[in-house]
Amino acid sequence: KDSVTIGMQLEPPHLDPTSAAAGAIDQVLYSNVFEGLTRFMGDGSVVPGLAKSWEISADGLSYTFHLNQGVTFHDGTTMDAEDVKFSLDRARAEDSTNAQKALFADIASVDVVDPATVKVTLSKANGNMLFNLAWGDAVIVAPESIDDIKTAPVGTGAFKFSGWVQGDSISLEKNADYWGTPAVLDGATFKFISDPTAAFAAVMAEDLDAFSAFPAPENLPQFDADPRFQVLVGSTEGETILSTNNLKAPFDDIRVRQALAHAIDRQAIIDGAMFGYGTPIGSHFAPHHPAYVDLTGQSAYDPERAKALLAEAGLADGFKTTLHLPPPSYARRGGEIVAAQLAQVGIEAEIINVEWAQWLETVFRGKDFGLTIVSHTEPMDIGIYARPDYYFQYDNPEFQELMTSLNATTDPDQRMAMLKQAQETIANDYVNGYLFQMASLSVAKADLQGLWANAPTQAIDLTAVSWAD
Amino acid sequence: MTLLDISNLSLRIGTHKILKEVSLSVQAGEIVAITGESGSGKSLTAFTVMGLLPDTANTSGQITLSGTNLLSQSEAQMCGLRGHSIGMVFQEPMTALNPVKTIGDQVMETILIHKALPPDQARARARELLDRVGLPADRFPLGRFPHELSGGQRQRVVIAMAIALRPKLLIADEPTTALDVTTQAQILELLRDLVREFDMGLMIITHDLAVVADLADRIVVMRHGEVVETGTTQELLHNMQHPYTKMLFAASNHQVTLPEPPAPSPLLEIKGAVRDYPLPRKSLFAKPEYFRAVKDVSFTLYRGERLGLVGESGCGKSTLTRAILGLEPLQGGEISLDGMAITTTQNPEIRRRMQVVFQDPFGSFNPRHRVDRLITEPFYTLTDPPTGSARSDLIAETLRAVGLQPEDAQKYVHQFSGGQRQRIAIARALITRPELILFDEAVSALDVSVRAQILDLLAELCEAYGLSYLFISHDLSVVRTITDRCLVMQKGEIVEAAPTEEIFAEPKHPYTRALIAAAPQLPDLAQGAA
Amino acid sequence: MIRYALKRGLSLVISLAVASLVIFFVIEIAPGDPASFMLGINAEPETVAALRTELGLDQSKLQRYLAWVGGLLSGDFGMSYTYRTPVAGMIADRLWVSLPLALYALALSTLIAFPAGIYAAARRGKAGDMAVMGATQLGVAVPNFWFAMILVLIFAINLRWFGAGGFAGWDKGFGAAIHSLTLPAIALALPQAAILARVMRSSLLDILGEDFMRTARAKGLTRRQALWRHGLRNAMIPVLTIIGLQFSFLLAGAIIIEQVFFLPGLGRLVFQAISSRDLIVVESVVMILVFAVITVNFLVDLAYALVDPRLRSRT
Amino acid sequence: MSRNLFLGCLLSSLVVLAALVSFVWTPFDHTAMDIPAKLQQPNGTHWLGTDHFGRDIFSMIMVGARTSIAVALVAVGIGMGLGVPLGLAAAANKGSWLDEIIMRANDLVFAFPSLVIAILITAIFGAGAINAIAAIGIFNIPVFARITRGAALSLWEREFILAARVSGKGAARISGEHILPNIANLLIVQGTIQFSLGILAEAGLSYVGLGAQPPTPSWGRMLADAQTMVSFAPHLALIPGSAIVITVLGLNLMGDGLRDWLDPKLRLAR
Ligand SMILES: Nc1ncnc2c1ncn2[C@@H]1O[C@H](COP(=O)(O)OP(=O)(O)OP(=O)(O)O)[C@@H](O)[C@H]1O
Ligand SMILES: Nc1ncnc2c1ncn2[C@@H]1O[C@H](COP(=O)(O)OP(=O)(O)OP(=O)(O)O)[C@@H](O)[C@H]1O
Ligand SMILES: [Mg+2]
Ligand SMILES: [Mg+2]
Repeated sequence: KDSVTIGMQLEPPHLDPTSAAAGAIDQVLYSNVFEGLTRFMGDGSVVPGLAKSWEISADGLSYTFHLNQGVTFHDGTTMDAEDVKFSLDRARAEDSTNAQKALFADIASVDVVDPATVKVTLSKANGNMLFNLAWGDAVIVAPESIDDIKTAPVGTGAFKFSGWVQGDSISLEKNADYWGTPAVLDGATFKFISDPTAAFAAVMAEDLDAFSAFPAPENLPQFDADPRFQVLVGSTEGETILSTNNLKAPFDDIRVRQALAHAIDRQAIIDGAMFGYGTPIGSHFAPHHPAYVDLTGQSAYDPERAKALLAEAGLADGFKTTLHLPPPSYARRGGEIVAAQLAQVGIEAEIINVEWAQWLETVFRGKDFGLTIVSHTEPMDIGIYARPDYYFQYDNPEFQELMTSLNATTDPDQRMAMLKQAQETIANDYVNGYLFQMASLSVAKADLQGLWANAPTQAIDLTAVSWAD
Repeated sequence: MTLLDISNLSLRIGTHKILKEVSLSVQAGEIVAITGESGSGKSLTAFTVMGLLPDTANTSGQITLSGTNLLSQSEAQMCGLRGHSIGMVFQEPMTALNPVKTIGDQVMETILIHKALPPDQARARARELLDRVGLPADRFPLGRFPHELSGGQRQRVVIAMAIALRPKLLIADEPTTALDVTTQAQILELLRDLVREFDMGLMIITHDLAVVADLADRIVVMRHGEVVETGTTQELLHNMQHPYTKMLFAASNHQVTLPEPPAPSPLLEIKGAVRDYPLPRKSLFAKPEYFRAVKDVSFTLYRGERLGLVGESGCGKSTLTRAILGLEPLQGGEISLDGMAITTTQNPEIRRRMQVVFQDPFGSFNPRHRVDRLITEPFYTLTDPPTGSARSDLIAETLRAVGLQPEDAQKYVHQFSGGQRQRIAIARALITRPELILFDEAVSALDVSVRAQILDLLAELCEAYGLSYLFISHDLSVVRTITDRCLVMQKGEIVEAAPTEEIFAEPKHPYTRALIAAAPQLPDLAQGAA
Repeated sequence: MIRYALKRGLSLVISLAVASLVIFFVIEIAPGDPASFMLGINAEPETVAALRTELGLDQSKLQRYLAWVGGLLSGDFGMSYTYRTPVAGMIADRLWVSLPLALYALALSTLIAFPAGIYAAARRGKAGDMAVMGATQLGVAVPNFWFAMILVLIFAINLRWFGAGGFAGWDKGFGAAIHSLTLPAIALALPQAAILARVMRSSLLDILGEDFMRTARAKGLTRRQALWRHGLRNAMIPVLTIIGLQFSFLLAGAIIIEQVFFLPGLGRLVFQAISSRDLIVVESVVMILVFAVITVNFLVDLAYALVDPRLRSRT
Repeated sequence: MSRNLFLGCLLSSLVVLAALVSFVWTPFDHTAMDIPAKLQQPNGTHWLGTDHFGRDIFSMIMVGARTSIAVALVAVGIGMGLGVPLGLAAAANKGSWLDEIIMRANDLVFAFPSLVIAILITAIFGAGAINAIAAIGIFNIPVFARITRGAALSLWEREFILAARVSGKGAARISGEHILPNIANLLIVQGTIQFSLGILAEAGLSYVGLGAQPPTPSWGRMLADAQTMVSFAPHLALIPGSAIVITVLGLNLMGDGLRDWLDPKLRLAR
């Protein structure tokens, strides 16, 4: 067997990773079809991609990238510095529709030095630049094929796009002319199965070889017990939090927010909603990161304490609020448990199930909510706490300053200390309820090897995947 | 050998005893008429012969057809006999044919099912049969569907089906009840001819004694599931033995005496009335076409007069009634009651002065209301209707006037017989003392004996209240006795108007003459019955 | 017949016009914006605005309505907001799954219901009738998604006779495609078959009481012959109505079943499009479905005329 | 009373009883979670076991009956409340523009794919029992309008209506006084059938997450929650599924029985 069929929950709306936020696009295309100057590895590290090496000026304002030679796009055209300039300029242009335009905000200019060299000049130092350029939204595209990118993506990766049956599947085939280590597989098919039951049935019936980000953790023990399958449990960048509207009474009172934190039994949520998969967190930070500090003790489950705090805040009889829940089951199930737990301390949270579009409109942009549960999947996104207009509306100038200096700092030790301080600050302010770090859960046939267990970004990197003989 | 011999036939359906020791016989070439009131078991006798009883039925006795005992035949054997040796014609020609099959196929089916002829010859045979019953090939090709034929024509198709294999016995259950008098005459003539021609035995069931007297060689009178009297037509007519038979014949020919009408002063005036029904458009942009159901009708009904209106089914009688009642608009002409114009806008004054009695004794009442509520419905037209004891007194008085008891006010209509229901309908029409009552086929659905009672009641009421009415019927013998003057209607037009006796004695219009000729007449039995 | 067809055609056009208005404005008031849905939570406001312009969402509602209807009339359904491909093509692809599925289910339900209904009517009140009617009562009461779940459990996971879902695609051959539609078709068909069998039975029983059935028996036909030759065609009229209704239901109502079996059908397309606020797709699909239902009703009416000559003469 | 009617009434009243009792008593608080005690098989403490949050299924089924009945009943009520008057008005003005408009509007509603519209309604107004009621109710209107008009039209031909018209009564009065009582049986029977369809529809909507919102239990959502666990805890799906089947079966049997009992000649639209 030299191809795989991989299940995933959502179908990409289109196939341009540089103009939509949908994680499904990256899942199919990241590193398989499109590559950036740098790239993520399965362990979360950032390594060279299309750029084989680079130099950074001492002031941190200028990056010179040396590109790999002999790289061609799938349509046969060569990939050179012009393409890099085109891609980055397109992403940061005025009328850009890049969903992560902020990644490029600090770039002042992109200059072609020679066909194999590009110089990126920043307006201010940014310690995250190489990391930023590894994102799916920063992949290199060709001006020749840009018009059809949404339906016929042309990249430089080890796989070529070969077909899309809308509503059903996308298939890739091996790129024989790949510039780097060629893929082992001859082809791959991604099948879209949104319904968790259907996903279970499809894997069980062996219609699929693997299912990435399996939506029903309750079924994993069965797969684990079945010699036909292996279960891959890893980490993700998704901090699942009980987002709190910090400007809305009574959540503008830190005592109420702290009460909220003590009212929540994280382990019950992990057991009930995720069937035990997930790591409790006490702040907005991924536990697998070297700078992580365990702050869960500070907001341990203590309903009595919570009641006392509420009484202190003048809300001894509790209060009513809303709990908006987007569609994923971590939110819907977790929300039911959270609501039940809050009810124990007298907080009556009315569950409002919403779709993503509604969530974006009412909660995210309208900021018309009390509580909501959502998993923030972007890597290293603690910076959102420095944006007072962000939907949970946390406004702490001290923290904002901390972030500004973090961005300007390149020394690893200093950065580490600052990140720890940042975690503690938001934990002390009880900005949100911190629930758990989402686990990456995948199922595969027992003899399929080379799949990522962790999910540093939303990708199903097939370049190293193969069948054991 | 006797063709059909029924002896001591008893029939039970469930626990219900329906036929008791019925015996009768039919010879080849003979027409035997079975008569009697509704529910006397006439149809079930026929169904027993055909072997088409419901599963719950239980029979005893003997039925032989040319010596074969029909009651001991298996279902498969009966299937072989039905249509082959016994043919049957039913009452309702409109529904007796399968609407989705051509008449040719349906006639051929009788032949094919018994494998009497190969298909092509069967087709030719079907054609012959239709020709024979008076449906010639040029106007009635085999591919016609039943809905394209009139009632009489459909009945001919049913007859063609029944005689396709020249059965030895033909049973006809009320074959003409649903038809016009003129059509009825033709169908009866056809049956008579077929019997003579094929030497069949014909068992005809009818409650119309005039038809019986006219057609039958022998008569069987039934009541409550028993044969009360039987004999050759001549014998029986002139020498009735059983009181029930006598009563039946007397009631059929029932005459009433009406009081003299007062001097003519106009009550209802109709001038040039026209009523059009829109026809479905032929094409999207074509002008809508109309069917003129009432054409330029004019007449006057005088106060205290009893006016008759006769004519064939569909000639526009009911349409005219609805126009007079102001239920439907006129497209031309005018109608006035005592000088007040009648329009469809409700004028309580006119409503109060005019009432109506319909044909269907059951359908004329809301089954969910009690009698008191039913008959006081016209109070709605009164400005101050009586209440309390005045109301109950009036109800009691009216019920008594129509021969019912004041206690009946608390019952529901389903607790009454057909004749009693019609009395309630008359009570409802009388209660506001209207000046004019319209009777639209008010006695047509009733048994002869009940009909006689209602006619008597009408005569009494004329005496007591000086009624004026318009009496609509297709039954000439009834109109003849219950009206002073009579209008004859044909295709929406009044073709003749004259005092009743004059019309019957010397009809002038050809249509009137045809109508009177077609109506079967009971022979004058005055001496015979005595 | 032509006049009749014309008249029906006219009312069809009016219905569609009203439907397009209703659909457009109902869908447009739904909160949520396709552009911000696509760009997610990190997008900058001006990026969203840029995308809105690109999608033409900055035009007024009336402009967009007219453009949409104008497009529909010329067969151009517009471009999907999220997929960025012509809507017409997307719908056509999905129809190639939904339509065969609906027809397959309809065929199955008819194949089950007709014999069952006829059998029950012929054995009215006997044990066979009771058994069939009992089964249909149960069939009507079982929610089809639940039934589908059980089918998957038994036939896909335990017995592995069928795949758990998905659509093989017509390019894999007719057999494979039909095989992959079998379980969903059964899940859809059984409850419908139960209803149809009941209608068939009661309609036949009504016909058995008609005068012409007595006439047929008087000709010497056995009960069975009378039922087949005279009963069946007359009983078809109410049955056809139900078949028409069921077809419409199967086409549009299969969403849940498509979900359970992850079939790329119309229902799932519209479900997805609603959640991503791909309004133009929703509008067009609903329009297509309304059109299909009205057309099916029209065809059913024409079919009446085939079985019933009385309606044919309405020239 | 036929066997159907008896069985139907028995099953339906069982469900109604469960719903009513749930107002005053359930074995456990139906919202109380006990996650360590999750996914228990039926046992002495939890008669029908516990769900994935350790809630008592028996209590949830009882309260869920309440939800199902309430949603279906109100939806049918809306359908009747609007459909019957519309049907009566259309019949009273047969052939007029009013009749034409009412019937065309009915056809149009029928032509809309109901589930898609239900999903849209919830997309616009949010998921919840009220919107489920509205979505089911809307599609009940044409059902009742149609059968009301059909039955009323045949009554308008009857002679007792003519008699009432002769007495000068207007169309509205006749509709209320004569037509409505005479089609009441028909409406009751159709009502039970629509009621059972409503319960199925509610279950379907809840199954896709559009019905009553948690913590209000609903049979359809219990099924949806259970679906990924069927393979190791089948009782989670079997119990609410059977509850739906029993209720719908009971109502259908009752409808059939009522029809035979009230009037064998009733014609029903289905
Ligand atoms: N299928 C049946 N089951 C039970 N009773 C029946 C059945 N058919 C007829 N009867 C009853 O049998 C009696 C005789 O019915 P039958 O139809 O023979 O009367 P009929 O003399 O033909 O009356 P009509 O002139 O009204 O046709 C009636 O009292 C009727 O109610
Ligand atoms: N509502 C209507 N629309 C169209 N045509 C009608 C309507 N009512 C009656 N007609 C037609 O008008 C003509 C007269 O009908 P009407 O009912 O007045 O006849 P009738 O003399 O009372 O007959 P019968 O003795 O059968 O009651 C018939 O040809 C009938 O088909
Ligand atoms: Mg009879
Ligand atoms: Mg008449």
